[in-house]
Amino acid sequence: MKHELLVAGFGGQGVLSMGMTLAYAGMVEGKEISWMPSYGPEMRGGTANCIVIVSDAKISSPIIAAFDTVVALNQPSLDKFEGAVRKGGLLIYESTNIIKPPTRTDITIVPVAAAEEALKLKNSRTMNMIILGAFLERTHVVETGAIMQALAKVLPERYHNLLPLNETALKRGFELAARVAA
Amino acid sequence: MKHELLVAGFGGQGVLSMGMTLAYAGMVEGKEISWMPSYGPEMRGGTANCIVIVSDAKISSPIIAAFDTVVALNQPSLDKFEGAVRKGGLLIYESTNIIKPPTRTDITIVPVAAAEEALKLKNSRTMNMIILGAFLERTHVVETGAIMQALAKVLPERYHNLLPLNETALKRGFELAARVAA
Amino acid sequence: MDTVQVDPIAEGLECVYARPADTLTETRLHYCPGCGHGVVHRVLMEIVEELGIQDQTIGVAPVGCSVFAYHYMNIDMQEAAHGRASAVATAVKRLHPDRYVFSYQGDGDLAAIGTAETIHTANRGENILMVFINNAIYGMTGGQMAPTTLLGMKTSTSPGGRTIETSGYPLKISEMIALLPGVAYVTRQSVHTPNAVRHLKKALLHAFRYQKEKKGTCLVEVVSNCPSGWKMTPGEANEWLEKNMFPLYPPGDIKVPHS
Amino acid sequence: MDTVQVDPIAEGLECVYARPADTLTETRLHYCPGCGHGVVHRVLMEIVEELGIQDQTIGVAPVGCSVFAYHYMNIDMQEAAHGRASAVATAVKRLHPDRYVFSYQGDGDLAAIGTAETIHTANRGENILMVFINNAIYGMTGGQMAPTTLLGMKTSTSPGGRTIETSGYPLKISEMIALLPGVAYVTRQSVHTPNAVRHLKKALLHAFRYQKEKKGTCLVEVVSNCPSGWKMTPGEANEWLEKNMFPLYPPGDIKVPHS
Amino acid sequence: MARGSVTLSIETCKGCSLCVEACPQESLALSPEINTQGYHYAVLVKDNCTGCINCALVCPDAVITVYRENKKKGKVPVATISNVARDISVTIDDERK
Amino acid sequence: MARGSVTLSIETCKGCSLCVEACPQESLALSPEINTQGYHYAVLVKDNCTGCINCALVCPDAVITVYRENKKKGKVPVATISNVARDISVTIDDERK
Amino acid sequence: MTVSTAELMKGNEALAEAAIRAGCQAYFGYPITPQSEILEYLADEGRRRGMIVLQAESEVASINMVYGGAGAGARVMTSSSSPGISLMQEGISYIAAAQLPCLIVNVSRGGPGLGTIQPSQGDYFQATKGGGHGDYRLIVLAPSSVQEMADFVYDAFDLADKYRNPVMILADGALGQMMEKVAFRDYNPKEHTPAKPWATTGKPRSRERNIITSLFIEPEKMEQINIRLQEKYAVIREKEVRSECFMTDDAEYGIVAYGLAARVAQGAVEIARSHGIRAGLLRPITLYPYPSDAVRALAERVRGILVVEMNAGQMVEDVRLAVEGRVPVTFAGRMGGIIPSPDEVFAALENLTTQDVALHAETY
Amino acid sequence: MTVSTAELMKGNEALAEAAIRAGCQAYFGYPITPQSEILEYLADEGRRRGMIVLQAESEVASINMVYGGAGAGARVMTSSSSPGISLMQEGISYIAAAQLPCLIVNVSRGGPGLGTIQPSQGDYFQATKGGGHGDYRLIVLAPSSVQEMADFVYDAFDLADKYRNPVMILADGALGQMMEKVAFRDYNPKEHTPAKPWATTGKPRSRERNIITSLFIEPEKMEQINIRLQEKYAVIREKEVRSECFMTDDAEYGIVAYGLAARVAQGAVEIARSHGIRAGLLRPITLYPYPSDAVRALAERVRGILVVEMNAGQMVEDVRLAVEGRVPVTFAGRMGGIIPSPDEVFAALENLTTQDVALHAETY
Ligand SMILES: Cc1ncc(C[n+]2csc(CCOP(=O)(O)OP(=O)(O)O)c2C)c(N)n1
Ligand SMILES: Cc1ncc(C[n+]2csc(CCOP(=O)(O)OP(=O)(O)O)c2C)c(N)n1
Ligand code: SF4
Ligand code: SF4
Ligand code: SF4
Ligand code: SF4
Repeated sequence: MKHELLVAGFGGQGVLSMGMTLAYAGMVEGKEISWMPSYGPEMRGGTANCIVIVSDAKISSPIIAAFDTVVALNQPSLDKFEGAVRKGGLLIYESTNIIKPPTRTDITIVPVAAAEEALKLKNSRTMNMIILGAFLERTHVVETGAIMQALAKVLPERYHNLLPLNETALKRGFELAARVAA
Repeated sequence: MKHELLVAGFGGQGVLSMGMTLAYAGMVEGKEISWMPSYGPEMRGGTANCIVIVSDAKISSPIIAAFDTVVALNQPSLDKFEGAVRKGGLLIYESTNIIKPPTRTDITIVPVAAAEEALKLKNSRTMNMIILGAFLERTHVVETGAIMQALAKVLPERYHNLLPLNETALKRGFELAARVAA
Repeated sequence: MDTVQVDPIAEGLECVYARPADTLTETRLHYCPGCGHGVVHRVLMEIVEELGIQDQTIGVAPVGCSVFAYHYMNIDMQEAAHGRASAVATAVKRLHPDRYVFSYQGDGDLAAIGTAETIHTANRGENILMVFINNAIYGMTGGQMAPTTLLGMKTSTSPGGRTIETSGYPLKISEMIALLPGVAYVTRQSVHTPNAVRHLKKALLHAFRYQKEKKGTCLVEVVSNCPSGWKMTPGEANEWLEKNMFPLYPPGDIKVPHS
Repeated sequence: MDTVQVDPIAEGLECVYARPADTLTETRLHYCPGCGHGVVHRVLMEIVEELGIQDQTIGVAPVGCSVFAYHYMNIDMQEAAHGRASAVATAVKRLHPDRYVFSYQGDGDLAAIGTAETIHTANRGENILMVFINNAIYGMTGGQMAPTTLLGMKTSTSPGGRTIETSGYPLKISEMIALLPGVAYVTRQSVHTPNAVRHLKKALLHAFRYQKEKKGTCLVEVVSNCPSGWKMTPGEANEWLEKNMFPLYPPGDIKVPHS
Repeated sequence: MARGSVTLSIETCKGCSLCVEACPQESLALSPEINTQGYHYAVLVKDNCTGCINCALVCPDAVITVYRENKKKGKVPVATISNVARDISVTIDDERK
Repeated sequence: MARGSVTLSIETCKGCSLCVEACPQESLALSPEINTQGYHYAVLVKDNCTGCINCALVCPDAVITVYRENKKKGKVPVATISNVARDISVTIDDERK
Repeated sequence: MTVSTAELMKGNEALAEAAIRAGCQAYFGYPITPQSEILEYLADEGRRRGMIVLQAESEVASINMVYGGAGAGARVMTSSSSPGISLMQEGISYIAAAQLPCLIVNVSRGGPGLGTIQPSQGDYFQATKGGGHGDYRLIVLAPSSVQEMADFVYDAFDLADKYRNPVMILADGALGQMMEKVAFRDYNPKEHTPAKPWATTGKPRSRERNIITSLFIEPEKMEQINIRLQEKYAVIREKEVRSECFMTDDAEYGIVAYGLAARVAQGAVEIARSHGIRAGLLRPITLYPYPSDAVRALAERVRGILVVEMNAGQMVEDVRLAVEGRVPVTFAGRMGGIIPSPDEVFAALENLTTQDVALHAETY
Repeated sequence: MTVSTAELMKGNEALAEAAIRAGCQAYFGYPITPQSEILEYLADEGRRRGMIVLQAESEVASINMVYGGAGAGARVMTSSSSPGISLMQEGISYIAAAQLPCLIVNVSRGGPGLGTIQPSQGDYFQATKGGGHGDYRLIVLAPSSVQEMADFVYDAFDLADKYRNPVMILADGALGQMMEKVAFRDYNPKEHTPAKPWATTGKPRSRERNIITSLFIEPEKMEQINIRLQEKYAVIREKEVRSECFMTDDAEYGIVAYGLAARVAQGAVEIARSHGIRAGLLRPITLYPYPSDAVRALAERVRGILVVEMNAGQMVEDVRLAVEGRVPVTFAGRMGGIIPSPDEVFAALENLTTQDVALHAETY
């Protein structure tokens, strides 16, 4: 098994940490991992993205041009990376922020209104967990349990009270994705 | 015709300018010239030397290991460069300063008491002209007239009153060298 | 919350402030929200526009957050290597003595890696303006300690707060430079309030005039913020600045030319 | 002229001055006749010898005429790149805080190419001694202008005399450095008379003591001569020094530690 | 009617709030909406602007244009020029003029 | 007999004359002879040396050793140590002693 | 955070952690993207664990502090990225000449000039041929994974001490920024750090003074120093060459690539194999000493060699020097901070296999 | 002193005089032996004739002033010697990336480190492969006489302006210090200096602002810049290669040497001919672009090639890259500031002719 994922969005949307959570979860499951951020003059806003590869075997190139899955959290990211999904691959996008939806027909497209759902959870930062849930529902790259263990690792101690909320968010994501016709 | 000369002595003895005068004289006679100083941390005393090549044809290497003539103005220079005279070549040394005379037998050796003679001329700076005279007497690399023209060029205007004295010194050198058995 | 919709011109109002249209380009500034760099850029360009010297002004950008200054300032500009803006400006000015030449530099650029160039440019009395943005941190590279970082201040390379033992004292380079006889004018300003901006503009105008009068080197230090590096909101940052930076870096003139 | 031949010991006289035999090597100094470097070397090594700290002292030589200082000083030494002696000394001291560490630098080395290192070493308050030989010229390379060259002074790169317009002002770096809070002691001395040498020795002793007491950076400037670069006899040079250098570089303490 | 007004360029605003804080009239606020850069941009929310230009002075992104009643009904100043320099006696005479 | 005397190392002297100029007794002069480095070296020419060590202090080449009558006939000091430090109250106590 | 089992870490952090574990006593450096995490990690974790960590005023100061620290007998290091490394060239030449052991890390980015902060291999020549003046060589190690970012730190310090020679780890921004699993090896610095009787630590009566210098004003002496350096380099060339092969045994076509580019090239080899093309990869691990013998051996087996670099073609010269015209050598690279994709490399490989590439083909 | 007929001058002075005559408007530099005469001559004669001559606080400042001056549209230059040139590497990379025309003179000396002040060719790699970071090239001219020290200055400025590329004159201390006859060519700078509409001179309304920069933060853009640079270098490699042959027509053995070493090698060829050995000399004049074709052509005619350098063997790599194993290539060099004598070189040549040198012989 090898899954190659790109997550892209605004700087503040938790793009890098969503990728990192998945990477840690892969670690928990004993998989090979590579997490590659697109780093820029970081302090400034603008877009950010990262490539995460989770694999049973050693990973050769951590940089690739086409992905099994692309997650796009804002319009510029969608515009830029829609074409980078492999034929037959998966495109998940945050449908509250994105007004111009993707147009490809040779891939699976899953819109997730994660921002809206996060508002319902009263914590906008859960948005990326919702998306991650949706991603897992579709790909089963790692188990939810591994994600929760990863989160315990990624989140500083003082935020561990948020773990249950994140678990809820993850599940919401599962549900939302399951609702979209495959 | 090609003549390869090394002049060596203390920093203050006019080693470099003696070589330069010869070089300019060569120019005056339309010859090819190369003047190569051994430059070191210059400000300090110690020894100095220069290689002068005067030739009818274009000069290839301005750096050589063996010379037609070596002029040594102090003991360390003599000790260091006695061996650098080509077999059959010429070694001129300043015999007032040098107590341990050269020992080679396969070259012509011309001691010149130039310092002593310079005192007689009441100008210790004429010492190198005396030596140059001796050198020319033996080698005729350039004409005395060319040397005088060169001096007019090398010496700043304000010292041109010294030209006659230098001419005298040059002639003394001629005489001293002529006196040494060839 | 309702927004008020007015067409001021239709209402008979007259425009009393607009961005300098000739000297500021349309390009969106890449700075973080609330960053003082933008204000200083704008004020500088207002002056160039108001004095009508766009064609006579040559700027030198540093390496630092303001590395892209030439994307925004609509004048001829050179982008210097980190710390060397004043050396670059020196050459430009020597070759074009009739031009207004300024360098624009951060504290890492001007007061760390560029210390030698800064001091010798000033010591030669090069007839240029150095605009020095002191935000007490390396913004561009992600919030490391600068020579001007305050004691106790936490940065990514002084995670426990700057200590004298490890990193020495905050460097008051403007005061040092003011000692040099070739230096005409040294002043310290800020941009954290409307009035501070007014004063900065005045100081920069002085500096341009002194350059015209060939008085020597002018240095305008701007005590500025770095909301990202300081990990504060822009508003908090400006408050913090006044409370913590001003005691060590008090605003005001440090040296003015004789008459 | 007859020389007096005496055997002082046979005459019952006792030795009251001899070169420091342990800390100065036998090697002939390569300096020009009359050059002040030799005196400063000797005085430094007298101190190391008298204090019995040969095994605790590490020196850093510059690039300049004193590049060979380690041929003469019989202590562990490093030869730094031009201008970087204080950076080298910083590292040595940080790794061996219980050692006495000094750098020995000329004006080109310390005040031109090494300006950034000099200032930041001092600003960090590195607990070292910087011995700064100010002879207002680049001796080693044949007499070029230094940052400290006087106005009007002729050197090989200011053949018509140093002018403000082309080269700016003589740099009084000791005064600048004294401003820095990390700096404990800054003094300006000379070696052109026996009494000046006595004072220098005293100043250096102070500096070693302050280092022991971890007071911070000490800088001892020695206004010195360069007979070769100045194109004077040593005697003339020392006179010229007093007459021309002292007005700008007056001898005496510039900063002393509290208590 | 207000004595002054401002216009703000939605897309260049970064929502730093400095103008909001600088406004003595509390005329400005951040919009709950975001622009295409993802920022909550500043908007005029009260009709009490005096045209004091404080907001424009502190805005790092040159977002704001300020208008004011013209009391001395003279010629309308060129819109691109800040009036800050008016307070200031310093000028440079340009030889070319 | 003189109250003091000096010895000079001919080969290390560079004939700079600074000692000659520093000597208040005019006891020193440069020799007309040169050493193997080509320098006219300094020599003692008058028997009036007081052992004031001025010459040794200014000599850049550490050429000179100075001797003096021992007034307080105590123990003879170690010959390698300059007495300059004697005037000076500054000392560093060495922990190892 | 003294980890011992595998951790997920950024390359920069893994390198910094390994430096602490390798007994590095002092770090001197100046921030620059994409490697500031090294300084940041050490300023935090390193200081906590007793390391001297000094943020210098510049890269020039940093490298000269490294000189001083190494000369004083300590294990010391600096790190920077391309422009900062350029500023260190004088200091590096001094360190090499004075034969001081130390570690210099270049997490390089796209040049020339200020360029970009994206990963690049544009500093190969500078690292391997000597960007500074004079005849000297660094030992250059090129990691290609986060694990090697850590592992090579120990090797670097050991080699530095063994040969009294500066060692460079030449990585790139991607290796510095990416996260992978890393495990830290058991390593006791005490067992690995030789005595340094030549260091300036204060001269006791019992020994001659120690001098650290690179100045030998008499050319005869300086030539002797150079000869000794060259002899040392000859030993290093004989003993310390490292490279790695991937599927070269039966390869008809060889790729030579190092660092991150080797990872990409390995991806291309996998693609090629899936297309039935028998490709193999030779990865130089030491860039100096260069694995010329391995390249030559490869050239004797294959029908053509493709060199892949994230630059305009630099290592390709060393490959051609080893191949000496035996088989065609072609080059594929991306510049200015762009990482080629495995597909691109595969396309270049296909080109080599299908086109009628003339012998001695120019690489550009 | 506006000489026009032949004069006897030091190489450094001849170069400086030529710079004035070539219309160099500004010189920025810092003293260092063995080239300080350039600064000194210009501080005197250059200033008198209207040139801006600034003794900078360091080589780092100098090269960045050159950047500023070149960016402002002037003919500008700096000069230094090996350690000083190392300090300029960051600035040089910036200049190359920003495509600024200027002249950089390296009157090199024996390294590495502080080394010695005697002549050397130890900076060949640094000059030709790029001592700074990133993929860039200098045009490198190697004079071998005082006359060429002067002549190449004009060529250097012309080439710099033509290609908007920094040009280096790579000389050595002996060429700088020796005196030979030199005549200055007729040259009117006005006729040779192209318009520089890209320079920062103050932006009139009539044109867009001019920007001098080397920063292109998007890697795609930076790659485009690099591609343009590489295309420029390709043109330079095609059009500007220069070399000179001496007695190679009937040569059985070839020597390849540049600069002062070529003079020595020519002496060796003369000795060889007098011994009946048909030797010839190929002298690269441009070190970049390298005369690979000429070397290859030589290799096709001779039975072996001897490379002579005043270093440990650097250009020999470029020779081997051109020869690609066709004939044995051997190397003879002296290091650390020592100039080989013609006799020594002849001895090395004899070795090549008599010994059974294996093909693909290692050069060390
Ligand atoms: C030679 C070199 N060293 C380091 C860097 C990395 N760098 C870029 S900007 C910067 C410092 C920025 O700080 P400052 O000058 O204070 O400006 P700010 O970003 O805070 O405005 C550094 C260290 C570089 N680009 N070049
Ligand atoms: C990087 C570098 N630049 C320049 C030089 C040449 N250089 C050697 S010493 C020196 C200056 C010497 O002057 P100073 O520091 O005043 O010492 P002094 O010789 O007068 O004692 C210079 C410029 C060098 N060795 N290295
Ligand atoms: S990092 Fe700091 S200085 Fe840079 S743009 Fe952001 S706020 Fe401004
Ligand atoms: S050149 Fe000057 S500083 Fe150097 S040794 Fe001679 S007199 Fe002393
Ligand atoms: S100050 Fe400017 S950028 Fe900030 S919120 Fe107000 S209008 Fe927007
Ligand atoms: S001071 Fe010293 S070197 Fe000078 S003349 Fe006297 S003894 Fe000789």
